Amino acid sequence: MSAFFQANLPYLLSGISVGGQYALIAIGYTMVYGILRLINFAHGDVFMVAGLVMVYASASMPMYLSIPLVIVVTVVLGFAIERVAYKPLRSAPRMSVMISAIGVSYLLQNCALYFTGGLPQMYPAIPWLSNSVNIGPATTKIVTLVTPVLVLALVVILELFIQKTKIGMAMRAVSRDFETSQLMGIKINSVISMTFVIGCFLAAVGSLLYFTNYPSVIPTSGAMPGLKAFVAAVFGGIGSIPGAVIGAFIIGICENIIKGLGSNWTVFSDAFTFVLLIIILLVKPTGIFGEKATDKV
Amino acid sequence: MEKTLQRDSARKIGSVIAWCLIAALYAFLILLDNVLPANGFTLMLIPVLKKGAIYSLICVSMNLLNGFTGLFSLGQAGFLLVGAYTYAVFSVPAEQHDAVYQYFDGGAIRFSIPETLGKLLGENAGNFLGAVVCIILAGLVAAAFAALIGIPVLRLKSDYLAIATLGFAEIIRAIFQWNSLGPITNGSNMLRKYTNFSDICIGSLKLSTAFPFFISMVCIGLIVLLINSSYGRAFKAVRDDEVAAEAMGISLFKHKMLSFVISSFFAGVGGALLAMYQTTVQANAFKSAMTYEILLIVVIGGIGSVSGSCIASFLYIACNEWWLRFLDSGSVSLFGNTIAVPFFRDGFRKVVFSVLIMVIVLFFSRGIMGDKELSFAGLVRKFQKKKSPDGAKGGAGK
Amino acid sequence: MKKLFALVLAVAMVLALAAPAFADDTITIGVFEPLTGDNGPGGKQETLGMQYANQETPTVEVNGVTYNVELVVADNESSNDKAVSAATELVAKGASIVLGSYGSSVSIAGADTFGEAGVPVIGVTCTNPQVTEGNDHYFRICFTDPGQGAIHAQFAKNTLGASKVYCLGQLGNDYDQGLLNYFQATADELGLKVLKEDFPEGTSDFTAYLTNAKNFGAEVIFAPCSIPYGQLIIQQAASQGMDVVITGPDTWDSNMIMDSVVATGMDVYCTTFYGEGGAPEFEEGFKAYLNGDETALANNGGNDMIAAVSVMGYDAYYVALEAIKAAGSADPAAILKALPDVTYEGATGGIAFGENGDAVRSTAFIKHANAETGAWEAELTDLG
Amino acid sequence: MSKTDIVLHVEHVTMQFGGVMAVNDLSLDVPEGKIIALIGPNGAGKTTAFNCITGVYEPTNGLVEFCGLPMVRNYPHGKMKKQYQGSNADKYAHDPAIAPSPDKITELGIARTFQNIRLWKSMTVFENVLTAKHMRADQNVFSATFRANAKEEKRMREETEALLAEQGLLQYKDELATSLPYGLQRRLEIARALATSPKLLLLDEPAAGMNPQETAELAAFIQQIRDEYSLTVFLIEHHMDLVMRISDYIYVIDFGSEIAQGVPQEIQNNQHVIDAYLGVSEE
Repeated sequence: MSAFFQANLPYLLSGISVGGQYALIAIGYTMVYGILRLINFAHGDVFMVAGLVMVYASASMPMYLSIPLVIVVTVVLGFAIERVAYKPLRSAPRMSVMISAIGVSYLLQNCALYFTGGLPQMYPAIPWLSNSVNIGPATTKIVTLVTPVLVLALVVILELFIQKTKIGMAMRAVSRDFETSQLMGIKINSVISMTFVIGCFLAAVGSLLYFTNYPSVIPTSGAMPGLKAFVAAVFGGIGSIPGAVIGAFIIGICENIIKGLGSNWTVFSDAFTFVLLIIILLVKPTGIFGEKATDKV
Repeated sequence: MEKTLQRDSARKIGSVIAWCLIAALYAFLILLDNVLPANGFTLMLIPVLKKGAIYSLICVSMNLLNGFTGLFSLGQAGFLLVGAYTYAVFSVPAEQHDAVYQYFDGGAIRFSIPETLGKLLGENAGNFLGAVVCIILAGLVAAAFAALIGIPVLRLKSDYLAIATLGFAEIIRAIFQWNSLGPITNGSNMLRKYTNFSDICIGSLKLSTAFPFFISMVCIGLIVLLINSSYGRAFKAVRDDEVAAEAMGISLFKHKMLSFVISSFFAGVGGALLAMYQTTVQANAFKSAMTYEILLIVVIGGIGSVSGSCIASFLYIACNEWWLRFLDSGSVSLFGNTIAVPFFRDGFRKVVFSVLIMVIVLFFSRGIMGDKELSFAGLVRKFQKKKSPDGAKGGAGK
Repeated sequence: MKKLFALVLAVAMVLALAAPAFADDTITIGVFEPLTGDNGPGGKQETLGMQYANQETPTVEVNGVTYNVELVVADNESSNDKAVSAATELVAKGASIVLGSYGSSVSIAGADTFGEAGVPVIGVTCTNPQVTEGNDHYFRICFTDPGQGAIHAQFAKNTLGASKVYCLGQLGNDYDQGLLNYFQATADELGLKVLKEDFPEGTSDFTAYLTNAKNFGAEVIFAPCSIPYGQLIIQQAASQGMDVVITGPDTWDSNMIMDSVVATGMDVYCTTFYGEGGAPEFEEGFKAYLNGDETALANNGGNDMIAAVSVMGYDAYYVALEAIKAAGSADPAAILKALPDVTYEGATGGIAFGENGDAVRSTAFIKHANAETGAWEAELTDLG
Repeated sequence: MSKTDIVLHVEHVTMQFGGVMAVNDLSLDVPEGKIIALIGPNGAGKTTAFNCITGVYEPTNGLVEFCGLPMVRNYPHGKMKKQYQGSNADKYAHDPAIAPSPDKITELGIARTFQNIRLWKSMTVFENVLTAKHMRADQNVFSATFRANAKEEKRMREETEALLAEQGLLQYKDELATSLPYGLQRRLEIARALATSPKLLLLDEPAAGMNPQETAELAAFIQQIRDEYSLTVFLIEHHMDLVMRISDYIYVIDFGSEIAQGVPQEIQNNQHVIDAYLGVSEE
């Protein structure tokens, strides 16, 4: 038993850590989807940009300045994307908005490519978070342990925010019925902007944790975590914040267990994520916590 | 009465013009391959035309699914991959197997369809027919994959369908890269040395550019015939209103499946052509980014417009691989003078290109053609109207 | 709005068509390299070597006439489907001979286009045997994967004294998979125990793989993957507190890998085409070039450490000049004919073409990354 | 009424959504050639009942027979078994459930219209009707693509033309369906339903949003098509006027349950119905 534990604890640990990072991105996806019914494909790239901003910021200023700067820049970026690329298409068909999102994603990646020249950028070591620590047989960075705790804390705060505050209530109303909320005098645009601001704030925090663990930023760094996080959001029932978090942890852990299964399986660690997703969708077409959508006839 | 007469004449003139243009196009393509001098312009024109023709087919096949049936599928890259691999696996010549499948002892499939046919019919005919047979086979295998995938995923709606098909494309890619299937797929390594466009000729007449046009045109023609048939109308009914379509006796599952399988068939054909164009195939290239690229072309052309997809394909490929390349070079040479431009360096082309795409998506969200089609009969009618003001009054209704 | 858009497009077209207008006294050498995409960093460094060489020797004398040599770069985007048009662009711009590409698969993908046009190509660092095999017009000045894989296995067994090696490569990348394959072949002969695993593209979390390595009891990790993955593997092995030696392929000979080593103190080796200090004159000149050109410095990753691929690019340029001189003309066909007999004593050693157009090379270097000094230390290994 | 004359027979149909009984133990008969109405206040469950009959929803419990043959049948099972609050739960549990999709039901000969008009918006008037004939055409995807069905296609087009002429829509045939005025869209929707060659026509609030004159015209129109196409009509309606004028028999439901049935005069004077429509005073 202890040998088994010894051999497998690292997989579990890294699964939880990865899951936590996916969760922070997945919340952004799920909130935007809940309100706009839009898969914000650019979200993963916003995450990557946050990483790059940190690289450039930390080169010229101390850590206690660059971290807040990263968060501010990311939030402003998210806000700007919404205003420029999504707002004008509010009444357009859903596919147009989604394509606009793909376009933004393409643009962010290409801009990153242009500015970095495609060279991998070394992410700075954040003091304390980057230190190594021993847990039983496994050695890992402190950030691995901090991530799940931070995620849970943020989710609780977010849930309180959504349940208790006025703007949170407005968000819930908008996600329930877009048109009616508008008629009821809710300022749709500010609610949507708020959603993007929160989503991007979490993406910025996520990028701090993620890149501390995997300190190499390339223009496509955001693509895979973004896709996984999106899968996690769908898995948990898109639109549901607890769903996204649980989905992210399940996917993170499963993926790492697969990698530990033996060399013939590692090939399918990504594919397995999708297999899991498809199975869930077939059994429960709106994800674990998703509300059943009824088509009014 | 006069109105109908005029419309008939317009249609006749239009179709005559269309056929003449097609004949002229093929004449030009054959000249391009055989006679025209190879200078900077024609050399670049050839690959752009080939790839444009192939992408036209791929985009039209995606449009059939996303534009005409309203199924938001993002699995196109997966079906392209299946088609490209099927084509390549069955057309690598026997003697090249040891070289191509260098890590898998020459692979499991040790014959090539073009070669086998070549022994019976002579090399040129064998290459031509063999390529066609392999292309059809590629389509069929892709369609078979689609039929299997369609059974579970077509029950899903909109975004969920999109993400499930995207997932399946990734799964297909992982399977094709799997080392255990290496004797067939060559694992992570590329397939090469199979029959490609430059092997297609009649006697000494090279058809390397005309061939992809021919196949694409036939396939797009078939898709257009389908769209304008009773089934095409049923697809549009499903797109416009699923509930109403079902209530009018149109089986959703059957028609979605048909559209999915047919679209995948043509995507498979497109994949095979792409394999011929690239002269090498590697699963690595068929990522979701490829699907997004195709989707963007479809949107730029206009969702629900076949001619729009074709025009957009040629424009997109030409811009991406030819006209905008100078943006990367660090300088512009204008009338013999080379001017260094500060922003022009590697990657600038892609930035400009993505900004262009955003402009199109935001300001011309209906694309080049909207859901209209380019029709010569329509152009002729417009011309007739301009010529006779009476006609303009009479022909108000389209 | 629409009209404006059309106008912009039209202007772009005119500019593009006006571009290829070179005078008669110029010989064009094509550079077929990835400047963007996964292999962008390496492609850029390789191109830098050629650009430096071109700056150093911008002319060539053929039959008593001095010609200017112009480098034309086409970006193949590390992507096989863009390789065809990039290759065609070089042909269309009248390249007499082409250098490149970093990354074997794009080289193979572009090979047929050059072959049809009859333009000879010198592969600089593409190590896959398939690049030159069956391609009479493709030559190369570097060693090949079978040799490299074997060196690594021998190095692990004989020099590092390992008995168990964990191999990790990217799924779907033929470069990684090829090297692993040759490594395994030699390892089997030597009696090394090997565990081989693949990671999917876009992986950033390698802890599970490293745990597998740990559970396997690996003493050496051989990871023939690209630089970003290499960085992640080194850093995560360090943060897991692993006590292993990590060995990498020729791609790892880069300051970016060195940065990670310095940051973590891991024990890292890689193969390379060039031993440090092998050509002091070149090194001095190249460093001066890098420091004098902001763009070049940025393309090199922000510092003036010399990558082996740059030296190879530098040598390739001179081999091309030798070939042009030997051919006595800028005609691709003549150059192709003259190429097999060209020999050149370059910064990376003597270059001559043997069977298949591959370089005859008897030595390869294995470098050790010194975490304290931040410098590479070269060891010479017999390719035997 | 003898059993064979009954086109549509609904028996103990219950539709429960979670804890809400949308339709509760509804039983009714629609005899051949008659016009039968189902009325009730807003939210009474009329459209849900329609949806249960046409296969959009699978009823929680009950049986629907079409021309004497069972068409839809279900009993509370799975998660519903515990939650079910209705009656007759065991009555159908011995037979397997039947749940055909809407298109299968249309194929059997039941066509419907929708409360909120659902025309195919990108199609012309002509195409809307023509497409509804797709199901009955003798063709497959190959014969259709390669135009081997030219005869069939020609027949469909002629029939469509004839149908449009009969409905007075021929002059609009090339216009987009959604560009027609509201009343004509309703008429077109009925024409489209007729194109599927039904025996039974279900009309979901056909007079919604119409003024009295249009309503009167519609009444005549419904009777006319019933006679011309020898149809049976089953309709949901709000307009008492229309219902009283054309119905042969009326069922009234409220809160999912039947509260009255009878010929128009009986319903007009039924106290339950009046209460349901006007609200019962709290005395």
